[in-house]
Amino acid sequence: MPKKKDATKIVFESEKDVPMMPMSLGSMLFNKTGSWRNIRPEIKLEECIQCGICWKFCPDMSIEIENEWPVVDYDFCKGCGICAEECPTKCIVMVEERK
Amino acid sequence: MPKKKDATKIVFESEKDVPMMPMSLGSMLFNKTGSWRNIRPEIKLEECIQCGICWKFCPDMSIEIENEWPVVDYDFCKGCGICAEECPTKCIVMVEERK
Amino acid sequence: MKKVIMGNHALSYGAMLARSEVIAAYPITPQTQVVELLSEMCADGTLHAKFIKVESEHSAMAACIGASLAGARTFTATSSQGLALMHEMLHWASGGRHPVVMGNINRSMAPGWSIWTDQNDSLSQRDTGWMQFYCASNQEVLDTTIQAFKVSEALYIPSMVILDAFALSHTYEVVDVPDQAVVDRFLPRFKPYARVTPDEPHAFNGLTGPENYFELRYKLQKDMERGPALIEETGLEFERLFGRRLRLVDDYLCDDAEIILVTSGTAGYTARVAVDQMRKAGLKVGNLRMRVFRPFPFDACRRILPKAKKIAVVDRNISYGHHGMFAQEVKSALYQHAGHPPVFSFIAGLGGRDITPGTFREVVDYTKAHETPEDNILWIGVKK
Amino acid sequence: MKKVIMGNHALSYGAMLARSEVIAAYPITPQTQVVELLSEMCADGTLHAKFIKVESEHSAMAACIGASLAGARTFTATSSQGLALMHEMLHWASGGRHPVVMGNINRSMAPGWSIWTDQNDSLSQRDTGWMQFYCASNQEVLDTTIQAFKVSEALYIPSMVILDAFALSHTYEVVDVPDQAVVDRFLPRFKPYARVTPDEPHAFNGLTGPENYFELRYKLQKDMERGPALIEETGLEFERLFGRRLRLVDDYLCDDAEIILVTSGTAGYTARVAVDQMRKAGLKVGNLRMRVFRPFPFDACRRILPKAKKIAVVDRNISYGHHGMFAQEVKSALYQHAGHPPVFSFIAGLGGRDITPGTFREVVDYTKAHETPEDNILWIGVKK
Amino acid sequence: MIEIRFHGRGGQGTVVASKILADALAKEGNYVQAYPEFGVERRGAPVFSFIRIDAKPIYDKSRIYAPDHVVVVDPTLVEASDVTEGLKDGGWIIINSDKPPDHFKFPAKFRVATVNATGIAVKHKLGTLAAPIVNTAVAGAIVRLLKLTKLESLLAAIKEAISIKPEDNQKAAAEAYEKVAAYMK
Amino acid sequence: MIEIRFHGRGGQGTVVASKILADALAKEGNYVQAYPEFGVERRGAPVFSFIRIDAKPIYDKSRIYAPDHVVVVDPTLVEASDVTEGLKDGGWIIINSDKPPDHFKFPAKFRVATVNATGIAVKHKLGTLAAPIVNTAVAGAIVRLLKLTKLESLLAAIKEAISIKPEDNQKAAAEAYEKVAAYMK
Amino acid sequence: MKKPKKMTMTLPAEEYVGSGNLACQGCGANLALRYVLKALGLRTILCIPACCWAVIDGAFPHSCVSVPIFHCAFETAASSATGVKAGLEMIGDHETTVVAWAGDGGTFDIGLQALSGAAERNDNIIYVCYDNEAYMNTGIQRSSATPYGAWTTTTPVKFFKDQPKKDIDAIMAAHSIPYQATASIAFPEDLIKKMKKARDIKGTRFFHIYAPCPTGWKSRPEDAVKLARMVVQNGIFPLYEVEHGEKYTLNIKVKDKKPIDDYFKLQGRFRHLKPEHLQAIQAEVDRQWARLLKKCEQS
Amino acid sequence: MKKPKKMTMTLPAEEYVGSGNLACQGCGANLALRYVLKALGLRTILCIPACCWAVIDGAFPHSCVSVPIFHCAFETAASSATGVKAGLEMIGDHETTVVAWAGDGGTFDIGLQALSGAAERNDNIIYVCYDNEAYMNTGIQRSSATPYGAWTTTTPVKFFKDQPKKDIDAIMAAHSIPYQATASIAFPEDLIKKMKKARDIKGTRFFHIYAPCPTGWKSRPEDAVKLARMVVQNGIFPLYEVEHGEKYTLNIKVKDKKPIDDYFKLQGRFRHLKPEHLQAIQAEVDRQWARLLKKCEQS
Ligand SMILES: Cc1ncc(C[n+]2csc(CCOP(=O)(O)OP(=O)(O)O)c2C)c(N)n1
Ligand SMILES: Cc1ncc(C[n+]2csc(CCOP(=O)(O)OP(=O)(O)O)c2C)c(N)n1
Ligand code: SF4
Ligand code: SF4
Ligand code: SF4
Ligand code: SF4
Ligand code: SF4
Ligand code: SF4
Ligand SMILES: [Mg+2]
Ligand SMILES: [Mg+2]
Repeated sequence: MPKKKDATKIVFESEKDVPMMPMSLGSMLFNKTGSWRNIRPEIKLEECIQCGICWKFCPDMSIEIENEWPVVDYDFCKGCGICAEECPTKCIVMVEERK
Repeated sequence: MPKKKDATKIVFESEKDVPMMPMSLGSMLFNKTGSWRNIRPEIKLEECIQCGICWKFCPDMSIEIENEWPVVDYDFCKGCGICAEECPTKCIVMVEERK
Repeated sequence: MKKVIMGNHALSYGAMLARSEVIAAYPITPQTQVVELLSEMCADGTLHAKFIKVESEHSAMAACIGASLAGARTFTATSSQGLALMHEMLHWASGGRHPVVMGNINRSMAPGWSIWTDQNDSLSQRDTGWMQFYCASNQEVLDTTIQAFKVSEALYIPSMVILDAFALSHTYEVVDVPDQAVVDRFLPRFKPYARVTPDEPHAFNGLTGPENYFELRYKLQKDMERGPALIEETGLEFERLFGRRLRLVDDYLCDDAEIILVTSGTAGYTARVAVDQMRKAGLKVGNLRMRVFRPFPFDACRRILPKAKKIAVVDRNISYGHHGMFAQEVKSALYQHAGHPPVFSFIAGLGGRDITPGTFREVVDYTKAHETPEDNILWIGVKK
Repeated sequence: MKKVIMGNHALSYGAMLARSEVIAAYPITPQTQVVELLSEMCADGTLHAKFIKVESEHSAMAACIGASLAGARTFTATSSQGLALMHEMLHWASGGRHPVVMGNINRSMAPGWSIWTDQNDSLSQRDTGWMQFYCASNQEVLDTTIQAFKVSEALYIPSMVILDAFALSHTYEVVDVPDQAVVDRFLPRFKPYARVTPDEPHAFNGLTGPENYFELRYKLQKDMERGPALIEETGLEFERLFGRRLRLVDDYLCDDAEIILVTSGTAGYTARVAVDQMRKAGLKVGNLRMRVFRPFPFDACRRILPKAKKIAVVDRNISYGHHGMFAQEVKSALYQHAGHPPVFSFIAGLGGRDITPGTFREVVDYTKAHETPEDNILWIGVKK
Repeated sequence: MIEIRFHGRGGQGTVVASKILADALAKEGNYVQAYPEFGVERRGAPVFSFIRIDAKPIYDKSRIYAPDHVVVVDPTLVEASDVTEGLKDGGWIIINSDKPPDHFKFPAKFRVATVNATGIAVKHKLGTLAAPIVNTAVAGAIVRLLKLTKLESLLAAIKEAISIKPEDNQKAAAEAYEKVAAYMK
Repeated sequence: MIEIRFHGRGGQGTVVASKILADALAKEGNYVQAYPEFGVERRGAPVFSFIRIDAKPIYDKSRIYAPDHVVVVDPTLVEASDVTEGLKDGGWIIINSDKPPDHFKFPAKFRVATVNATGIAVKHKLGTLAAPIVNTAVAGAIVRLLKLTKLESLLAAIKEAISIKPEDNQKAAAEAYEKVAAYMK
Repeated sequence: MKKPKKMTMTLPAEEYVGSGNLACQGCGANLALRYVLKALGLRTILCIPACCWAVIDGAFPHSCVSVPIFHCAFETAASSATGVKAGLEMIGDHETTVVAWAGDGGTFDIGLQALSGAAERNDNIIYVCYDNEAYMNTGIQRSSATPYGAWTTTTPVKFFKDQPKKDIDAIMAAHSIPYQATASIAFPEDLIKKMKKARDIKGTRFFHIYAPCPTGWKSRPEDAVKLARMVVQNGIFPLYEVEHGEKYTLNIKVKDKKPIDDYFKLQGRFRHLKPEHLQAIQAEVDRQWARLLKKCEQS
Repeated sequence: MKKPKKMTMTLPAEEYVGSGNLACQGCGANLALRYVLKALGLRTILCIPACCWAVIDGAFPHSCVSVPIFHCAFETAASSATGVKAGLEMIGDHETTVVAWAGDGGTFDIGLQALSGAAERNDNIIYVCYDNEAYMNTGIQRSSATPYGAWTTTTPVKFFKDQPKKDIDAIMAAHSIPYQATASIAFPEDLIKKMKKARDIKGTRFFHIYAPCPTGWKSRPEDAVKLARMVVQNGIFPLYEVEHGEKYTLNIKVKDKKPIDDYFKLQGRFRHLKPEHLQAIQAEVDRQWARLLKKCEQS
């Protein structure tokens, strides 16, 4: 479903472009929810034991796993702090967002 | 509520007589359901033990008790036969309605 | 093949011949025989369909919408209170563009409880975006049901096939039941342009902001406006296959009429009888029976009605605080129009009070006797 | 006492000052603040009422009807889907003559989900026998709520007090909150002519055959027809007590207007701004804001509108398959009328698309430029 | 156009009589309209049903107020109700009864016929003794008396419409058809 | 008529700032109209609110597209969004920030002022450190800068409208009222 | 004639349901209301949704019942009663008992949500469901109270109802309402005793009354009471009460539980069932019966 | 940097809920659907009535979820799903799992009747209720799932909710559906295991998922998972499954049941409660916990 992967917001030019039915044609990836964040998670990988718990509990699919290590996707991370709260080694710290 | 006792069917002459709301003003006693009957209960009082069961189970309040004896009100008795069925001494018989 | 059947069964046969695939319905007098026969047909395999015996009409329409979105042809039937309980879902079916077809037996709205006919139940759904067909005979009920599927599925707009309580629903008439093969030619399988499926995932009917909603609804109206032509067209195709023409309106002796009656439902046929009687008596009266109310047949009305000196609309319904709904819409349709005869707005037969040929003679007597109506509403048959 | 409050709270204050005794309501955006404030008022004793936190709007209206029949003054509030879910019970409230008062926040009907304003929700209830008041300011919301109780209880017909989503419901404005003592003078305790009680047992709303139903409904319409005069009357009494006149329609510069705009709701106030602008530019434009839609103000329309050369109705609603509902009913109201200016039927602002002074300038530009409308519907602001 | 009113009791399926008649008449290209009383039916309570018959399409959908003939399916109704209400002069009053017509006192402007449909039904074991099903017998009598259609059409209609004991029902209809002849002048 | 647009974040209760302003102005017989963005608000997400002020009744119920001034309640929004959209020439851009106005680059046709509402709020212990409540301070600055009303009215309005720590809020408003003066030419 | 000894009357003498009503011959629903009103008396208001009783009562402007009735919409028995009760309270009537009187369809199906809502709020009403196991007023269509195996017009013989009867009593018990009970028209003394008990309890009270329907069950009118007795004695419809959703008490102790066959034989709606069906049903009845006894012991 | 050892992943890796969605920070409902779709995969259709998820998904023409969604009317989650399933069957798709995905309001209140109807018909759908204990999408109004004592905008502090939470699980058990289970977002492995089990069962299946709502509970976003864990460990929301309404199995065995206090302290909606309230609540929790254990033993 290539449509779904499309990260750009769909804006219709005219009613002709609008489908007949109210139906989705694109994903929500254009909506960079990172801008909602007031505090940001930072991972101290040296203390990370790769337990995957942060990934498991991130409500916004914003912990990615890059060659076996957890990486925060700041484009979408809303800064809820669950990862830091749940991290067994407390190696994720929430810091004031410096936008 | 004298209205309720009134046995005559209420027929309105004009919309002026009709109340504003759909509400009852009279009883159903004008409706002589005895005419529905195809079989009629007859009580052989000599065998009656005055147990009151026929009165208890008549769905149409058509067994009346007159000086301690059961009497069928043929104006309304629909002829269901429950009284006869339930009478312990079988002293109620259902006979062909001779209208 | 000719059968003597009741109007409710004419609906069932229509749904069966249309090869309805999902039926979700809830019983209500005077509609029950529709679903009873359909559940028998499903039981004995005459009809290969899923019959969902829902717990309310609201769920009936919800289930029909879901099934329609999944790509199935869906049918239901109801009446009065049941139709009213569906109201929210009626908006849903049209707004979501789900071409459900529903039979509705016209029954007066409670309270007080009434099981007898008038049109307030279906006409108070006139703003929900459904097409509305008013039938006058059991034959028309059956034929219209089949036509409704064709039109609905072409426009992605749901349809209501409407018949009077008892006067049609429980009345046996001779009906020519078309044979399946020919119906299949008229009405091929339902192939929606989009459906809910993992094969091509879409989210349907979701949150729609002010920047898009207007356009979606504009489309709905534009497709509604395609309706009248399409109904005439499919009505002609139907005639070619079955020999019976299905039109927007059924005009009887209107060309030279000085007074044209505007009628609908079974009263629309009874009116013909009155017209014949009055014609014999030398009165130039005609009858325009409106078979379709939504989409409103503007052109037909504007073509036919202005010929008359006076128009007498007989409504078996009322919009409280305004007047009869057919009268109201006929007036607004003719408003801009050149020739612009006075419209007399009569109301008769609410709550199942009988409408007879005499009713129409009374209507015409009044209309003849007055230049213009003395009141917004002229009541016929109220015990004043 | 002056307060800056949102439209939803204006409704709550209205219900509170009217001393509502039973409130049954269910939350829905954008109505929630109405019930939230009312439940607080019940909690802290500001309002002595039973608040029934029902499980659906259908039950909300059912409970209100029951309470009203028991002799209590009842209030509820809802919007869009919730109003639609009540549909069956709306018929019930009017047919049973239960003077419930309800606030409705105009919100577009799903699907797609919309929480933004248009009038299709309330206007698709136009045939249910309720009175309908369309408000343009928070002050009017509060005042109208109080007036609605008075009129409803005099006629035994329920009322809907209607306001636009967000533009009023969530917008803070300065509102003069009248004091209780004076309101009590205007609106004495509810003393129904019949109620359900063992002290005088009646069965209400039961089975009603064709021999009686028609007369009951005739009475309902006749009482509806008493509405306009009564609304003007109570509106004057209200003015004597509170200094604010409540009228059927709010006509602005219509006397010498060549083009009269027909508007309602908040758009009816925005139109005034446009009128002022156009007057400055030398255009003779007026604005008729319809405050009451049911009972339809026939006389007011027939008195004011024919003065104009052209009438431009701007509908924030549509009856699919016909056209805008205000336009439709204005036409039918003027149909019989002598002076008979062309009516232009515009549709704008569906699904919450904003209606601005510019919208009305566009409307007037078109109307000026054309002798008669080129189409049944003239769309403003659709991205074509 | 001929209009007939049936007087029966709830549970007797009076409408079936008119329905069968309709079937039979339709077979010969007639237009028919048959309907029960509009409303609540209760077992034992007096009810009506109606039928309209015509050679051309029937547009009148209003109810029947002045029937050409009436059929009294349940004899007890002759006293219980006014069976002649609205009945046109010269109209037949066809009564299911073992009595001869002159047993019933009616104004001379009406014609009376009786047929012992109950007896016939019982004889052919239709329904139960307590509640015999008399519709087909009644229909047979009507067809003959009013010369509405050929017996064959009626029998054919019965065959199609009646699932339980079609043959016996046909026999009953035929027998009634014969027996009623007596009254035809 | 004056129209002001507020830029804030969901959860900051930006509408409260405009509401308090409205209360204050109403006290002096002004007509006001204050409304939040029409739609779904999410904590942290950028949101607007609006206010209209006039000496005579306000009939325009349409939304505000060309504000006379804008107020940026959350400084991070200066980059995150185009705060000048539709802003009228000569309009004030009032930013909650500890930076001086010239720290922000805007076209010369706009006037810029900053007030450290966050600092003031924190100082008066309004809200939490993580989420200080800056509305009253912001309001103080606006009132002074735009000469909308007397400080007293604002303080009175705060007293009535704010249930938690009314006094501290009043202090915050007053302090902002003073501090912002600097930028007035 | 024998000298009159006193007539035995095991029920209150007063009648509040009048003759001339429109119930069929031998209608169980008719008896059900007759008994309930004998228990509750005149200071009672009935809220009756669409159901046979909406017809039995008679047509405007008539009514066969001596207490006031609010005929309400089909799905609103509970919410209407709640509203009436609230209204009465506000105008100062704290004494009148408000009863929602609905059929099984109006209770198990279309009215369930309103009932559940009232129960959750513990609204101060008595809800009575008279159960004739189908939509009778509309001509015998299946409801979720229709038992497994039964014919109705929407569950034709070829396609008879293949789901068990919805267990409304367990559903209501899950709401932990102060009082609920089952009852049968064959045991009016038990019914009246429990109804009087319920009247004096505050909060939502629920009754489930078994009310045979000769018309819909294709049974003989005279068997109505008999069937209502058999169904208790064979354990298909035990008579018990539940307090606060937990305390179960068996009211009619059945010593030797009867087999179900005779009960089924008397009803046309079951005529098509084969012995194996009946065996299966018997097994399920026994299982449920055991479960109930357990619940009663344990509480 | 340390040489990468394998990252532990106890859940399926695929994501079917996308970022950019409109859920609040720390939304439990968001996690709930994420886990459910990990269990069910792509051949799934969701029927979502009005609820927070109708917004989370995003606005037309966008959607954050990779499986098809039918956004349906508030009260129609079950009936819409039933309809979709029937439609699929008729056009020959017998494989796709149809899921009704509703909040507690759409399940306990306005959608209960449709759910009960589907359960009675044993329609072949999975019904999932994510429970955040109030109407959140409309701004925190009480639902019948709101626990005793909680503040909501319609149960103000002075007048906090004084009815217990409706026991939807007992109600569904009373429907004897083939499978039902409770779950919590703090125990995704358990949730996914049960959801996979349910997928392969035919008939009506019901899930009740505990999904904390920081916005509505006035709790800290980072506590969402913690709260969902505590509520299981203190026995307020035990994780168990029920088969055919009778066979109860406790899935997460809690050895030392924790007191409820900490759980309440973390939530602003309970701030007003006094110690005596908490004691009363604790007592009720213990009682219900005991009842549940008994049910599990006995089956
Ligand atoms: C919304 C709605 N749907 C359907 C009906 C039609 N209806 C009236 S009574 C009834 C059946 C009632 O069944 P039940 O509650 O079991 O009572 P019973 O007739 O068996 O006594 C139905 C389906 C209605 N009145 N309203
Ligand atoms: C008929 C109807 N009534 C009311 C609403 C308004 N409404 C939308 S979502 C919602 C609350 C949903 O609560 P819940 O089901 O618990 O889901 P949540 O929002 O908590 O996720 C309400 C009341 C509606 N959409 N339709
Ligand atoms: S939870 Fe902590 S330890 Fe575990 S993977 Fe994430 S960062 Fe590493
Ligand atoms: S802060 Fe929340 S959203 Fe951001 S990565 Fe951690 S869990 Fe995910
Ligand atoms: S039941 Fe029989 S014995 Fe008993 S009182 Fe009646 S008639 Fe007499
Ligand atoms: S036959 Fe039936 S109605 Fe007549 S008295 Fe006996 S029980 Fe009553
Ligand atoms: S159908 Fe059954 S319940 Fe209804 S009135 Fe007749 S016997 Fe009673
Ligand atoms: S309100 Fe609660 S449930 Fe809804 S999105 Fe926000 S956090 Fe999730
Ligand atoms: Mg029933
Ligand atoms: Mg919720």
